[in-house]
Amino acid sequence: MKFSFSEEQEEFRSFLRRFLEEKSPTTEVRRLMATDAGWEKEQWRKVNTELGLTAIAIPEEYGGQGFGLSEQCIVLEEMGRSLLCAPYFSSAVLTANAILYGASEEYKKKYLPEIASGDLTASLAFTEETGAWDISSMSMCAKKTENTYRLTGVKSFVLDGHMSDLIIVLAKVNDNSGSQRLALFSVDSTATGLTKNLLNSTDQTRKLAKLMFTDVEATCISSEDDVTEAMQTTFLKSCIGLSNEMVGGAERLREDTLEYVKMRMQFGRSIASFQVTKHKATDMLADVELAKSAAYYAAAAFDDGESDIAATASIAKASASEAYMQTAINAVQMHGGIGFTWDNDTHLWFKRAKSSEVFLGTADFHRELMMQSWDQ
Amino acid sequence: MKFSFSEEQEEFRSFLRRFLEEKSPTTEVRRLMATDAGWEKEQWRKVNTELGLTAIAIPEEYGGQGFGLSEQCIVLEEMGRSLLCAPYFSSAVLTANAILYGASEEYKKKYLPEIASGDLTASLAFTEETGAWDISSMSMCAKKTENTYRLTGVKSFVLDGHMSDLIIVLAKVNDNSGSQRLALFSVDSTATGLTKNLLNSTDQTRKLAKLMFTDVEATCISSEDDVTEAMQTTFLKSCIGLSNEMVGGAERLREDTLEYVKMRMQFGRSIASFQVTKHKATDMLADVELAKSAAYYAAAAFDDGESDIAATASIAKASASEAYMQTAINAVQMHGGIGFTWDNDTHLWFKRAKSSEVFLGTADFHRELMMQSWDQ
Amino acid sequence: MSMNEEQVRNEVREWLKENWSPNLDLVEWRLKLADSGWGMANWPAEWYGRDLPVSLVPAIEEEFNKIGALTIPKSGIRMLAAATILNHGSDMHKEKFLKRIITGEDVWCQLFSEPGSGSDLAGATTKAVMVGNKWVVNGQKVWTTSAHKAHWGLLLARTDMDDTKHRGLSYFIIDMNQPGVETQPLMQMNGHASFNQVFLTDAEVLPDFQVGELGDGWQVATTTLMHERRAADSLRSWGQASKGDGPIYDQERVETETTMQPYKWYPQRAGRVDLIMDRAKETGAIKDPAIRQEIAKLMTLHKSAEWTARRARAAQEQGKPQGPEGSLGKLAASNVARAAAKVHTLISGADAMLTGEDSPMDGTIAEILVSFPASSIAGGTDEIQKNIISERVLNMPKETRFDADKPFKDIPRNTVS
Amino acid sequence: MSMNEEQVRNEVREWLKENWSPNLDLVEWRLKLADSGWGMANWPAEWYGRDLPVSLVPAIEEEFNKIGALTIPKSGIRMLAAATILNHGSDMHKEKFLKRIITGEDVWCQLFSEPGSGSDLAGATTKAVMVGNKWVVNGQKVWTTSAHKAHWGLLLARTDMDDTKHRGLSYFIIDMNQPGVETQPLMQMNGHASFNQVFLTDAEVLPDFQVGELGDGWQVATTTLMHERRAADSLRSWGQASKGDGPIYDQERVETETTMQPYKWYPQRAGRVDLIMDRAKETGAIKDPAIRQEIAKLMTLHKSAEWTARRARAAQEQGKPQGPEGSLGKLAASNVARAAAKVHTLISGADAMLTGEDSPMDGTIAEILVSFPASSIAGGTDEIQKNIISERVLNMPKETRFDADKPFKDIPRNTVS
Repeated sequence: MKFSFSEEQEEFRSFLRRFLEEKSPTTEVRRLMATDAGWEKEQWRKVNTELGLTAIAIPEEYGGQGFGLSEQCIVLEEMGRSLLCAPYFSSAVLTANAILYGASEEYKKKYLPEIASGDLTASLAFTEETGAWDISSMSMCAKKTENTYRLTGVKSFVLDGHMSDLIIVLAKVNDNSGSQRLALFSVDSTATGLTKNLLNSTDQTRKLAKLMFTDVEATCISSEDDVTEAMQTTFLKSCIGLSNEMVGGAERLREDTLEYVKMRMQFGRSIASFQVTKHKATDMLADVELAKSAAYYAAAAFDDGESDIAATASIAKASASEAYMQTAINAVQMHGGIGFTWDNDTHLWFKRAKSSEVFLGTADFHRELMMQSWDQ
Repeated sequence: MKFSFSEEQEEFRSFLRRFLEEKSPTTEVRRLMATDAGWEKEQWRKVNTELGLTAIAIPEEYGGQGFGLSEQCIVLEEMGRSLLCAPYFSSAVLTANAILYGASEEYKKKYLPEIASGDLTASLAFTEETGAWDISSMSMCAKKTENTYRLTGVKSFVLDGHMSDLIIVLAKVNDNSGSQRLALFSVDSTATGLTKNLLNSTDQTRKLAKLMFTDVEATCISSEDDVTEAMQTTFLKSCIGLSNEMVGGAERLREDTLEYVKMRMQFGRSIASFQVTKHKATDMLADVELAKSAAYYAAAAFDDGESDIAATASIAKASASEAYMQTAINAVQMHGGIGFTWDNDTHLWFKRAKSSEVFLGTADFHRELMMQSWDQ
Repeated sequence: MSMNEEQVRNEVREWLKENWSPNLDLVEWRLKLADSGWGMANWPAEWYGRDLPVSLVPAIEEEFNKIGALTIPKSGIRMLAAATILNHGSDMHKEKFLKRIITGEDVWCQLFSEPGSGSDLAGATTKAVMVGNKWVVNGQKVWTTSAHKAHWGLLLARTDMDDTKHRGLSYFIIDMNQPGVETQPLMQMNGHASFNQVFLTDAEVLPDFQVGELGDGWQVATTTLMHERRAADSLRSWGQASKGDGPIYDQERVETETTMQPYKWYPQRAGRVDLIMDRAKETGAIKDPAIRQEIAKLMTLHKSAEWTARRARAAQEQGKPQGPEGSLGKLAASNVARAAAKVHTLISGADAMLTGEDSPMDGTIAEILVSFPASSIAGGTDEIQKNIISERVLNMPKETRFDADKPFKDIPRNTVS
Repeated sequence: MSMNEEQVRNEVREWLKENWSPNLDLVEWRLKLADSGWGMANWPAEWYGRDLPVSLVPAIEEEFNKIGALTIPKSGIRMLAAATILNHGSDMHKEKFLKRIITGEDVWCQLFSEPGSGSDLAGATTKAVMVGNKWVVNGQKVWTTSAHKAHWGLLLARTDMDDTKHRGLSYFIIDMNQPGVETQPLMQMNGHASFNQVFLTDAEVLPDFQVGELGDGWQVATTTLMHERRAADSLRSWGQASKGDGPIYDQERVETETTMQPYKWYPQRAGRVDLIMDRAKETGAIKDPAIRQEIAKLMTLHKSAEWTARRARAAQEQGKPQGPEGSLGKLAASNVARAAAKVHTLISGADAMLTGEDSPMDGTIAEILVSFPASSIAGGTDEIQKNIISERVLNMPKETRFDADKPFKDIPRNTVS
């Protein structure tokens, strides 16, 4: 397996990093995160149009650029680094993959090109009130009417669900044969009976919504087949994507903290000259680099079709969860009191680390998944 | 609850410490641990006669001194500190308590005074080949004959079982009513059908034996009542006792290591002057002091009849297990290469820490016990 | 119980019988306490006290509590001010300030920390220069609790740039109600603003508001800091106003609430171990074996820390010299807070992403998750704590000083940030 | 594949076709390798090599392996000796030593560490004094692998107590078979004795056995140490002797086994992560949810470390400058070893108390539990590693030196222990 970024990939990353540094400084992040929407159409369109970010991993036949998960993970890592406020993970990762793996050809053709161009934003309504990413705990069941379906129930922790144009809903269906299967449904964000509540999230850069469905009209977009496996693939790719986003944030925090301790003086010397600071900085380096390796490896392994991918994705997520949170804790600590203030930027990533720690499942949950995949 | 050592207790401890420093320096420990027996009758009798250590916690009515667990824990802490090679934990803790709580009056009167005087050494054969301290996993069942019982099966990890005069065995009995109960049996160490194998233990100061019973004659020493509760009390007291023994060893390692780093020079300065060494030494202090508090508290709480004693005993054991092992790892590390050599004494406590970590159950096992006692 | 204690208890009881009434006004009552010396019985008889040993104070307070009589407000910076003034202040200071500290009429704040000197308080660069017959102060202070409500500030300022770092500081009492003093709230990452920044621009201090000698500021500040550490140790017992009906109780409740306002999130900062078991049961997380282990690890740490504190207290009560166990509380508290935040996250799962009313327990859980990092920073970082313990308790060599002997102006320091 | 590589491969193949035979004696065969330059093709053509870039060596070795032809023994201290001699040695040294290094006839050892200088190798106090026309050496060395079998030792000794620590050292090649050199095995806590102590009492060295200039010893030692670190990184690939039938293969197997003897416990030192899943399944521990978590934590660490090493290798192969990921291997290995020992303990339960044949896997598990602490000490402690990474990779300030500029005799140091 090739396990190194090519020169083109490195160039793309550098370009993207500079671009996001310019378009999404923390002043801009703070401005957008304070709004209910969490992002701005115009600003996002400018970024996306120039770089084609939503298109990158969508196959060419559906209007995308046809790159792999590795390339998309470069985008996610840089977004995690800059905390760009945009409906990217929801549309281009969660929902695009759900459609790509779970929808019928008709709906892939209908939705994917629009998501690729950025004209359509979409959210995946998967988790319910427990927030568990685990199909067995799902309860929503679609009711079949003559030509269409009706949805009733609650989906929660839906990323960007308050703002997306399109909601893709995962629900059970009672087949004629009496057995149940999982299916995907599309719901218009303005549909009658759909109530969208923006949840108060600690990480203001990651907006979550609770969607309440009362007999909402929905179109089934998956084929007759059960979408469990498609959802599993969507989940794996999303975990790998999130891991890369997380290591981008962790690396940024680590670099900023190192810079701060080098500049800060106490007791007549740079605090970077204290041995304990030096060792802690080294531990932080090790935490982040090991998590980066796992995140990069998982993306490459997915693209290469490696067989142990479920365990690998969980390793990446568990590793990134712990490394990011630990880095954030160390970052606040090494900044001292100033790192605990609102005006200092450290808390923006600290909160992102906390929300990423549990989003798509905690490290404990993923460790159990690893063991299940190894001990069958 | 009184939670501080009295002046008399402190004096007893000081006296005992000086006494053991003199009688059991590591040269003596190394000499004895290399023997199969692991201890010497004459040497042990001298120590025990002068100080009455085996008598301390046995009630006066059975020839003991009638002190509490707190006082016995001072003895254990100091023994853990000096690694005294003696059949103390087996006789005066495990077996004495099993008899005290589980045997009928007749056998208490028969055995306890002899154990108190030190004339009789005894081992408790509780665990079987899994080494689990958990009655439900026990399989040995006594067969009733006319006047007596017969035992067949294997008991393993029996502390000092290869050398003790008396073996007290825990086994099931089929009652006439058809139900099973737990009972205690006494077996003479020279009984026919009993094979005693000394196991190779990494910690040479803690000798373990495997006892194989083939139709061995045994006397039932418990009353008609099931001894499960008595064994639970024995287990709790032993866990608390072991915790105190462990913190004694951990404290000694910590002190020796601190002394070593203060004396050792590298790069033209004492290695104790490196900030990382200073912080590690502080972490070691915190580990050991917190574990000491838990061990002391548990002993006092037992003597005071506190209700949450099962969880408290498990906290003490879990805390001591982790603190001792962590201290031992740090001690080797801070000694550097020299700490990894046979001639340096650090490994004696390192190995004791490792064996104590699992003896009477790992920290994980005790954490689960805690939760069971809180979540009923 | 010693004879002495019995005597004192009798005296207090008698005095209270004659003087206490729930119908008094709060200040009026406290003036009686000041005059009689029963408010701060361990203070000098000359200054509103009775020269009694501090060990008798709990007995006295117990007598007050028995009949619901109010005591004086032993919370906040005002007690640090009193201790400092009693130790180093002039008679004028004692006369002017102590009584109004006892009555609670004056609010005080502490102006030590600066943006450039957090762990290194003695590195303060705020300058006091004698202009005409007044000190004129310029600089910026930070982490100042209640600065916006304070009447008086305890100020550490540099009076000599050419002397060494520690000798170039002097200590002042500054009037906070003057044009040169501007306060600004400092918002924390948890959304609270418990502290202020204070900007001093040509603020004035009269010469006889200097405490201690010129250049003795660091030494005087040490007294304040020592009392601050003690107060922090007993922070938990502050927050309770006496229970009782009547206007004087209402007055005290208002006072307590105002004083405690900045500390509202402190229980969350400590990790709220008290909520763990209930939360685990209520969410069903207690059935998850991996979470059970994490809960048990936390409880082991928490209980061991608690028992360590009890052990230290018991030894102290026996009059033994302080053992190493007495120095570990703050470090252990940081570890407990961090571990508790982790376990609360595991228990809450996806809910750990939410805040405010969407968060479990109306935001309490969310507040824990963004407050715990302050435990290992506020009042001396874990790193500073470990330096101190290794040097003072373990007698390990001191860190080499790079700032001890030269003139302060030659020591490298932060540019204003 | 570059044209150059193809050419080289063709040449090797041709040469092997003409020269290789499994019926040769091992030394005889290696003499052919020395003469032809194919044994160490990256060495100078003048000295048994072919001046080829080191990047072509794997291709050459591949051609050897294809037909089962043996290569030269690239293990042990002898390769460090060769590298040092090639860099700093005289022509006499090259002539006398290099050929017998290639044939494997000479065993070498390294005499750097001393009881008083473990992390601080440059603090060596073993003295070499010129008496008449010979160097006379006195002192004690430690951690010397294979000293009892060695013909030659690489010796670092102090030749000037008045010069600074680093300038007062010189580098020698010492004949180990002389009366003044006494070796004694050093037993470790795991029962193995992989190392020796070497006592030097009036041991002699001829003047032309000095390597480099007088006072350049530290600089020369740096070359040896750099190659030692590389060798340690590739330790795992050493142990395998070629598979094949015939006397020459048997000869090589004996050689490999002898060389590898001191390293037999190294896999256990590293924690044997490879055994974890099988042990967990076999004991049933895998059903314990708490142990599952610990296994998964260990595997996460282990895999991340493995992928980090792969990432570093991939970058190196692409010719990129080394990133920070390349410096973390040793630290990660310490963490893995420690975590693995903990998990093996959990899996083994009471069996973790046993050793030898009573221990699971015939003592392998027991050996892990008393060997893992060496991971974070041998070859540079974790603490030294972190110092180096923080200074070289993160560009943080260097630790203040207390021993740089003064005469060595004035630097505080350990009394002989």
